[in-house]
Amino acid sequence: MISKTEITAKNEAFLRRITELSGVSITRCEQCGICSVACPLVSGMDISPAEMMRTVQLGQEEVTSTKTIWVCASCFTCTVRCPRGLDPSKVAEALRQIELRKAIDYMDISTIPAEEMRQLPQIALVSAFRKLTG
Amino acid sequence: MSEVSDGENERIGVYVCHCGGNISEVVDVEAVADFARDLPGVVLSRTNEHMCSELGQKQVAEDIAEHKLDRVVIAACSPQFHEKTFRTTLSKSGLNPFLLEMANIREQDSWVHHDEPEKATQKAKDLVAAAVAKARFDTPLDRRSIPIGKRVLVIGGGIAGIQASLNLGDAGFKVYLVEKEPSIGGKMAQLSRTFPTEDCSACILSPKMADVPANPNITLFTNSKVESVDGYLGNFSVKVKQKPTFVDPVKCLCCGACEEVCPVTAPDEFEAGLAQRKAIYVPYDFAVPHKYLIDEERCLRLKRGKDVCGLCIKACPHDAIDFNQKPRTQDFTVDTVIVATGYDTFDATKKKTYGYGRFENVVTALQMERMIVNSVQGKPLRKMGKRIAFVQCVGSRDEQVGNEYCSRICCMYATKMSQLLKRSDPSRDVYVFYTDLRAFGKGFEEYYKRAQDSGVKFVRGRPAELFEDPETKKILFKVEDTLSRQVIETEFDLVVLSTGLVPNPGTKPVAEMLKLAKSPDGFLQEAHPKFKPEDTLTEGVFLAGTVQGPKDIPDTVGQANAAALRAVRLMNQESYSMEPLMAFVDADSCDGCGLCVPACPSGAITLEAKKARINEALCKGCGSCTAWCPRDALDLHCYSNLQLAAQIEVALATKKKNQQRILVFADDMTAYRLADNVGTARMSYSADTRIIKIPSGSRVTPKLMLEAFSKGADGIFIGESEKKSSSYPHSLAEIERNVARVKEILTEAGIEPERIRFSQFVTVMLAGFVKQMNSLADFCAWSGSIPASKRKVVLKDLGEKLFARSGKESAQI
Amino acid sequence: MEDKKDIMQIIADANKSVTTGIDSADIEHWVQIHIMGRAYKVPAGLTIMQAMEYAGYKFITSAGCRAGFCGACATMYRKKGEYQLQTAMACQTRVEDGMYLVQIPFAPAQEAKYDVTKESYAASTLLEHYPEIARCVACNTCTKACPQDLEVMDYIQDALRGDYASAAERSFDCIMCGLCAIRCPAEITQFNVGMLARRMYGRCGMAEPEQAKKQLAVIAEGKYEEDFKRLLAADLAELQQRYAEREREAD
Amino acid sequence: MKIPYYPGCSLKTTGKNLEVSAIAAAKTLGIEMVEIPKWNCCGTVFSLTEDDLMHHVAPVRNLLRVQEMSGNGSVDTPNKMVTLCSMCFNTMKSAAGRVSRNAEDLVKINSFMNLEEDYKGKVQVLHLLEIIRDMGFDKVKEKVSRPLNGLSVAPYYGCMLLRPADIGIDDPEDPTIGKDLFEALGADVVDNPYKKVCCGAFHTVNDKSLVADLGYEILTRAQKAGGEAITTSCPLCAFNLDNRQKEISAAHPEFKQMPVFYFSQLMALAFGLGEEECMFEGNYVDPRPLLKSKNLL
Repeated sequence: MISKTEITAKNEAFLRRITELSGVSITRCEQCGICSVACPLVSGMDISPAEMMRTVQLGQEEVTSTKTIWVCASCFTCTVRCPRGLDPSKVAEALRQIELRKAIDYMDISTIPAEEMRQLPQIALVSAFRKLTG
Repeated sequence: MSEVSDGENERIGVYVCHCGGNISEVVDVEAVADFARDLPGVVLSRTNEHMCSELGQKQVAEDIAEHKLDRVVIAACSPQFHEKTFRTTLSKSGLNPFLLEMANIREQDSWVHHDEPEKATQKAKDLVAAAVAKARFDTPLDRRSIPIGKRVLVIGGGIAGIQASLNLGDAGFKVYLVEKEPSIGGKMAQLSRTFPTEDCSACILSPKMADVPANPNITLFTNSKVESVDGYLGNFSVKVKQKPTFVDPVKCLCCGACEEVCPVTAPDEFEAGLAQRKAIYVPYDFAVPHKYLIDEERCLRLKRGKDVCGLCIKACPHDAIDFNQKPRTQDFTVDTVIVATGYDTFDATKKKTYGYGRFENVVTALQMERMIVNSVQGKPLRKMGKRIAFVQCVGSRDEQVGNEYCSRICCMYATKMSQLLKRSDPSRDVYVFYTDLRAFGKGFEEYYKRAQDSGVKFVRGRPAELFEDPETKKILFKVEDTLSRQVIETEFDLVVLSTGLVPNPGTKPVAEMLKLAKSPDGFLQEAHPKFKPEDTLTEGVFLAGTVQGPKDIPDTVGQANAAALRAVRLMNQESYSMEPLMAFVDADSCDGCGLCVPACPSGAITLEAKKARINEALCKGCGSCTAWCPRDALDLHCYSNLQLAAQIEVALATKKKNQQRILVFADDMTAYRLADNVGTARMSYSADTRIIKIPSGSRVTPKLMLEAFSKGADGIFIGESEKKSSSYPHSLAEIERNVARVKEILTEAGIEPERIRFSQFVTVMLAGFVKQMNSLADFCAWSGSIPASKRKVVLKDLGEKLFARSGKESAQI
Repeated sequence: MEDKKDIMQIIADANKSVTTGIDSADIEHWVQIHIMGRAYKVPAGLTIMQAMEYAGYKFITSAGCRAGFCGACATMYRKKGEYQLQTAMACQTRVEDGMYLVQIPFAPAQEAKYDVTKESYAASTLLEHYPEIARCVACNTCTKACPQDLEVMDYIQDALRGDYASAAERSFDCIMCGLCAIRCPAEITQFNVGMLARRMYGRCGMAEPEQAKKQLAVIAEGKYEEDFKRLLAADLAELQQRYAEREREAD
Repeated sequence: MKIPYYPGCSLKTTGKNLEVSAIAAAKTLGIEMVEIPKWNCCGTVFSLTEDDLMHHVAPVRNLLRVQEMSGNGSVDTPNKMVTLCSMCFNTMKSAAGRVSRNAEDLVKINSFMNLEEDYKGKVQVLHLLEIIRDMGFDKVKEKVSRPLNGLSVAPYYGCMLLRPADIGIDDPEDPTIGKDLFEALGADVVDNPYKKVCCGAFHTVNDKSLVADLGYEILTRAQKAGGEAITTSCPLCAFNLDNRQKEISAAHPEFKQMPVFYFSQLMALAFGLGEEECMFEGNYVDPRPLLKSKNLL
């Protein structure tokens, strides 16, 4: 089914919010798709990074409920490849922050198995908590 | 030119316009006229409903006759609308047109301060007073005149240079065409077909190439470089250096015997490196001149000494080989110059993720052009395979490689080559991976449709990285089809990189010699993007073809024709007349220190008999030299030191206690017009501002700024054109330097350095202008007034503060 | 209208400062403080705890040793004209004019379940029980909050990298008041982490002290058996008397 | 050269073999790494939102310690610091860049920290590999007493050493620093087309299989290219590529496990340092059989 969508002032406000938060001129994305195929984690995403950029351009807040924003590992491959000099990894971070600042955690730190806890380097935990908990 | 006026005994008429209420509904025009009547030098002051009307102009003419006015001040709208009108009025009345001043009390007063009529009236008085003060020092000026002949230098022998040269030669002008390669023809000679008509590129170009040496008015230098160009419009002296070919062109009959015996091979440039040639070679079949030459870099004898090799000497039946040839230098003088140095293709090895140079099955578009030509001729340069992909925007629209711009032609050449490939072998799979397919030209969209009909598949998405299968050597990549949102993973026999156009590195020295500016994309900047796309800011120098920016063949030819016409337009006059806006020297004050000489970006200042001299043909009137003169000997007509000082003084004279004044120096080209636009939009900003028009922010010397502070200015703002669209691109650096010095001195005096600011503008940054004005006014209000004690010290030992360091610099010159 | 005014008056009166206790004439200096938003005039020089009692508050909890050791009387306050939120022990801090304050009865924190005798002496043990220490942003707010002037942030950092010795030493004087945890933006319960670190360090990291070894031997020999027996047999009156007569260190 | 050294948390635990071998190898080259006193966790990832200053406090606090060291003469490289862990390097350098470019941020962070000394925004964050490159790989070659002849190494760079471009220490698309180093050590260097691909980073905490998939690609590509071992400079990459080989093997029974070295371990080995400095026992896949087969142990 083709879904219908409206574009309203609310969409504009969301775009503005993400633009401010990320510092990325999101409206400049020209949808070349390079970020999508540069991304090493794209196969685990529900929408591609380029689609994420497009959805934010259109101001559709639903993007915050995609898996994509949490799968992004901020590896910056898109950053060094974007022909427009944009930074989708910052956009993903801004979208994560929107959720995390509502005190919605993406991972439950109390469920990490003790055995894993004994092996993991601290940087794994620190970065996971930074990226996935508010 | 006459001397500067002494500013005494003038008879000035002041006219304050109602502008049908536009002004008078806010400003008390009668009060302004009354105020003006008492200003020094003013003999009459009137108001008028519409100054620009027949009646208004008639009034001025009558007053000039009756009251023997020798200066006129019109307080009305912006000078951009009616300055010309009133200058004509003055001319007709027998007054020199440059004895007119205008006070902009509409766009820069009544329209921006409509909510504060009292302040607006005060501001109008100050603006009129400033105009009167300036008028007192107005001098009668003449437009400049330069003799001009009919000789032209064309640099670059590609299609643009050829077209311009042929036009000029046919029209009877003397043309010197200089090409650095051994043949003219440029990149067009290498192309397969031209889009969208699919003419054979070589077939349509070669007759034009042949016409060049046949034209008696064209002197052709191939294998040559322009060593130097000095001078100016009507008098450019040129030095050209021609490399030796080591083959006597008269004796050589192109039999090819030498080539057969030559033991050295080298990549063939014409075949884009896909074939080999010998060290002695003819560039290509239809090269002009069509003669053998020896590649200095490759020839064993030239590299290792005269006992080596020499096989070609023995083989030549006509005794044409001459290893004793030396480089030749030619000097001549021309009146105008056309720069047609063209482009280079983007070096695909810089796009590392695409593996060009590492993967054998990744080629550039130019290589594909050659592959197509050669396979049509039945001697393919290499295997193409069945699956061929074109990857668009390689080196274009890519900030990762520093090229922001669109190269314009790649979409269409890929559309062309892809369908040529598909049509010649329909069993091939040909794909074009693109972001936007730009089919902007005449017949292009139709041509794109033809490619789609032919079965070429266009996919909207670009790969990020290409991989080579280590065994099959096929090229693998992923691409997101951004229309269907699917990631495609695919494999090709051959990938063609649609490389973009970049500035030709050979242009750089030429641009430096001719003092041509670059636009942000690195190509040369035209004088005006709409109305002077072939002109440069150097008078008499024109651009043709891709040196100015990427373009296709029809646009290149069109611009070459236009550049030729622009050159003819100048050369067909016997002399050339220029505005009087230019620097002049007070020879009595000049001590010949020479600081100003390197400061001039146009090279208009020379030292003669220990005095600075301005070359009137070269001076563009920016005024930045004035800041470099420790003795105020350098000055600028229309904006003289005396005039600016007087304007500053009176603009501050009416300031009362607890009031503040911000002086805004606005460059004529942008900031002043921007301020007008703000008025037209009826926006408003602090009424404490007083705008003073200048040709460029670099005209405001540190001394003038400091005088302003000493006389009561609370803040100074300098508005300047954005660098890329400025007539004076060097000015920003000058302003930065001047402002930095002033800031130092203010800081030493205990005055907040933030009181002086400058900004680059474009004429549409209305909100930005308002914000900047208010921000400075707020800052000054917040900081409070500057104590008189601090104001006093800013001018102390000024010469030393400003020129102590420069003095050392001058000693080195 | 008249009725309404009365109601307003009642509300206004209810919000007026309350001064209680001894005759105001006897007191030379007065300060005004705000306890949970309500203004009180209290004599200058009192501790926060004394001032609250002067104002009529009764401590049935959150008051222990009254000597700055037990950590029960955690307090937060702001001084007049300052934006900083200060933390202190109510029994140790004197009131100042214009102070706004509140008692923190308890810092909610779940103590991890562990058995020190069975835990591995590895860096990961602390993380395993308190993974949230990896959320520390090094903002140092905990250190600023600590009434004992401990380097709380630094001991959490020690804990994160598994430096038990340093964590134990830096947290040694912790009185478990919980103020660090209340202020922590990363929601770490520092005092519990410190406790675990000290326990682990004490068990696995420190050499066993000589005198403790000796004393344990003495106990094992049965030197105190008689005393214990006597105590266990004593009645309440005797125990009360013995408590009153016990040897005490000077306050 | 005496330079302030920021270890980072993991180098005291799972990445101890990186720290020990690097300090020893650096010492051989005349670089004395002086541990910064009272350093704190840098946060490991640079916060990417414009308005978030809180997460830059931690790295700036460390930079301030370096500034203090520069002032008290305990090092001879004023306002410079060295890191070993790629993540710390990236976070610290990014934060140093942000506050040096943005005076307002610096003021806010300083006033938040509210310490006696303000951070002045001048510290330059370096990775040990950069320092070695600047010294010249010839100098490295001079110190080699046990050339790694016959050992085929595939350098792996990961993300944080290369990207973003203004932070990375090498060309983000065509890094060569590892190749140059290991060639100087005498090893055979093979090119792994996946040398720049992310290892999955922190997803190792909540999505092991994702990390194992990436690790499988990275390792098998290196093997296909002829690599017998790969190298890294990051304890998280090391964990994901080394320890997670257990998970990779479970998912791909045909997968052959391969050693993952820290660059510094190979340096220490080639410099002839002992097992205590090389600390191979800290690696999950034991590299010693491979090294023995090459007569390097």
